[in-house]
Amino acid sequence: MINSVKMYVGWVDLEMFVEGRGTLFFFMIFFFAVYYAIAMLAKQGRKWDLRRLPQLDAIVEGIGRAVELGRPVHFSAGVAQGGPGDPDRLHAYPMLRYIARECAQRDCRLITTVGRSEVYAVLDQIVKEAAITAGKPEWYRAEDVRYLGDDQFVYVGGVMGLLQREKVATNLLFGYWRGALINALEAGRLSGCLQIGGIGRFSGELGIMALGCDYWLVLEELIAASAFLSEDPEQIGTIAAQDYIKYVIIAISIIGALVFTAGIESLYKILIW
Amino acid sequence: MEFTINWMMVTLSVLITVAVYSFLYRENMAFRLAEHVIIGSFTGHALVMAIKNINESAVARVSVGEIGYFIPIILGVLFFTRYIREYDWLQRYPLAVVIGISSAVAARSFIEGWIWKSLQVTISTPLNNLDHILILLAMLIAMSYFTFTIKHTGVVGSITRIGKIVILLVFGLTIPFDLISRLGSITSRLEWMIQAAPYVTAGATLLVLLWIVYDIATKGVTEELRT
Amino acid sequence: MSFLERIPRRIIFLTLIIVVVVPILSPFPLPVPITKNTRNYYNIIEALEPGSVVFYGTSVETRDIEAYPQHVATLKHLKEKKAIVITYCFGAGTALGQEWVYEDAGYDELEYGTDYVHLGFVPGGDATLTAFCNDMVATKQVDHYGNPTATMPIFQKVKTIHDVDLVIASGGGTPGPDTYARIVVIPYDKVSIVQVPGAMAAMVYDFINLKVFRGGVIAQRGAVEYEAITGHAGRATTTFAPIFISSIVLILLMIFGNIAYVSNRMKEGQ
Amino acid sequence: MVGDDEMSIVLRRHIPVIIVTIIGIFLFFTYPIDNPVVIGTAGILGNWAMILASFALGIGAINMIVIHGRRVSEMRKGLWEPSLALLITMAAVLLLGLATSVKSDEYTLVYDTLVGAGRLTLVSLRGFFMFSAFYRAYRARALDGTVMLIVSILLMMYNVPIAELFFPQLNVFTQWLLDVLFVGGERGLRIIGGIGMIIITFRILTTADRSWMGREE
Repeated sequence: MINSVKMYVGWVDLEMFVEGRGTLFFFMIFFFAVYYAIAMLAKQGRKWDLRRLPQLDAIVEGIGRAVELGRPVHFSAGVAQGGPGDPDRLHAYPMLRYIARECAQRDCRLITTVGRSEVYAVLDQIVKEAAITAGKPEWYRAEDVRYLGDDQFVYVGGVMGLLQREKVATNLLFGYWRGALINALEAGRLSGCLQIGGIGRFSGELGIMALGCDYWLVLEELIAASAFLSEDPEQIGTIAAQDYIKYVIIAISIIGALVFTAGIESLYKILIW
Repeated sequence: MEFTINWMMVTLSVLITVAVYSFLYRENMAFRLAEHVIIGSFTGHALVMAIKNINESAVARVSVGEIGYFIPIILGVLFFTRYIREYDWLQRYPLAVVIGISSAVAARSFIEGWIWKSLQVTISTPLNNLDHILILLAMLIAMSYFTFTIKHTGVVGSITRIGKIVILLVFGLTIPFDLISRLGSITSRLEWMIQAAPYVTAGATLLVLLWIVYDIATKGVTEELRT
Repeated sequence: MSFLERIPRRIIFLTLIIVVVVPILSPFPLPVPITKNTRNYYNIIEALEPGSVVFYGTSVETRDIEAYPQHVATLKHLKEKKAIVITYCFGAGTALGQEWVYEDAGYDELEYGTDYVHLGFVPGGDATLTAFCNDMVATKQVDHYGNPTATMPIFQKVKTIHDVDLVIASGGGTPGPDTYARIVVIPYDKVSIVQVPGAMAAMVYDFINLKVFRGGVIAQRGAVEYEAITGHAGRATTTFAPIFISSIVLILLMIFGNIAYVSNRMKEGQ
Repeated sequence: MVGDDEMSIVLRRHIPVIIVTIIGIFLFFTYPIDNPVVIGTAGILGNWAMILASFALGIGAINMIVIHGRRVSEMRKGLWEPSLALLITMAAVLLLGLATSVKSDEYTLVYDTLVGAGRLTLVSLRGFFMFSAFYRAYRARALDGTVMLIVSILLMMYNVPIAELFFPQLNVFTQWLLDVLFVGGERGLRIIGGIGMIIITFRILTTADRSWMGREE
């Protein structure tokens, strides 16, 4: 272990790190460097041919179904636990902007609900702006962006009632979902909705989503989907960054495991320094 | 059976419980009332806690002298500018602060808790027996499913195909654990209802059953009931 | 045959209500085989000599059907083994819950301060637990009931974590079992066992594989098994019957539902 | 006045985005730094977020009052009664909470009756819906669905003592699945989850994703 001798590497005083998070600091810098390099490349127009996600076409198809049936689409941005900036909530904003614009153009009623007040403030702006850019400011109805209570199950109770009362045709469950997900999914199934959902965080609800939804986007698929829907070349470029970081981690895992099996523990020591 | 306040409150909570359970048949006025009462009273509770929180952690600190806490109070008030037409962009400042805080605080715990810890465990398990090798393989194959820059065709396609199966296997192995505790919550809920107010429960359930029979009799077995 | 594939949801809900209500109205115990983790958990406590010290991280908030019966059965077993118990809680709610557990496990017959001590809520999470391991009395001067810990007979003998023979971790989230593992079990290499609700089972399997915890009572199933071995049929056993029957009914429904589904697809195929 | 126009664009769009970047980058990269000032600031910012959340709750409540108030005033059929109940109970709990302390017996009794019971019932509905989802959604469609179905049945027989009574070897296989494939697959998903969460956070910290702001101008 690097002992307490004052050791400087360039400008970094190695003493200033919390126990066990030294190498993590450099990994964070590396992670950001890879991301930023690819983002800049993408900004200058570099293109990657990325695998197309079928679930995105399902969303457009779902809105089409709602227009045919003349029934509303429901978009949820999740329950109360995560904050407005929680990484598992951030994918909801570009997706809602795309979906709201799509619904506005096709004159399809969109009901947006959320279980957290700050997020409600963001969603209201997004839906209003989508109506303006779609050229139909009067499509935006303040009553269709609803805040249903800062608790997971109080919120899902509202969603369950709403799905059946408003006869929702397509149920889009995104944002930060936890244990109450199964309630929303089965209430949607009871009222015959087409259900598309996404969870960005690793949690026990991934299986529930795979079980209850017709189309589901999990983990990095959802992060990539929200990049695709943002229609911003820089963000679409960052999907490639996701892959390159993955390749690096796969490399570290394989080399690390082999090296450790061979009895050399230095790589492990560096990692836990 | 003395009609104390307590008894009335227990009866009301049993009635709300039966109303919520009536959703299992279909959405109806009883469920709608219960749903709106729950949402309304919870928001009232949340407002009480919010006011208490603002007093204790902001106003109290400022009065004691920590001037720094004046900033969140001003930012908090800026939230309400959204109702003034030409100044509604001011609400972006409190949102920016909150989004900056909650995104970074969560992200930094993910990079350590999920990526770094997993990497540390992966490279500290020696590949000396088949199980450890399979654990590493399962991990890498599951990760391969989430690649976008490679086309999932040919050899890569078969690997990602197995990757999806491993992922669904993990899903299949997480859900049943939850099922047992969920079934447990039904048991404890029905147990509470039966023990707290047996007559009210019996009466309310009978009422719901009669209403279901009446509903089916008048509307016939609709398509919705067949799903 | 096609009916089996498309049983309407309302019928499924109705069967579940019946399957749950009937055992509640007339409860009956069940023969439960014992799994490996519960067996190891039992053996480690059974191997304790009288007077050995147990550091017990508790996590009971209500009389639920998972954590509460696990804690009551464990304490009854420790009482039989005449072990000295020190309970430590991460939450104020769990400190209150632990009072009922002591009552229901019959600990009011024992002598408080010599046979067991309830330290109650210790705020500060990781940092305080680390300090506590080095010097118990200095970190927690006053126990849950307000008595000073320095003068207690237990703490004349037990000063630091080294004087503890067994660590029992429990909890439904963070701080929880992984906190005890990271701060108490791994650094001081203590003999340790764990008890968790079902939702936390996946997280604990990793630790059991790494032999950090040598035994585990997991979910209500584990509680029912442990109550069976120790012979104290508690709340877990009486409320497990509805789950046991509904699980069997569900497995049958899933199997036959899919058989009907596959056979219908084949019929349509021809 | 051109200056005035530029100034408003900077105020409206650039400064909020820069605030997110500054706070985000600071909190993210100082996580491993063991410096009391840094940790102290992180704590203070955490308190700020909590205070702002309390303020924002007012907006949520106003939204609710406006929507349900309009339903009552327009006497919408089948909707105005529940909306009226919502407004009355919200006011009742709010006034009672302000009048007596949150820990008083009356308040907890009212809260448990109006919210506690109903909320716990919604929690228990998860059991019903999972039960029916297991039956209806678990279909042996293609290989993936079959794998998930078989594995779940195996685990259910492992959890509830069915396998033990009839065919104990099944549990050995299930235990192996849990110890090997599950641990490996879960670790892979955990890493993937981590990568996704950090990439999407970087997208907002490097001002690439500004959709949270709504209007672009």
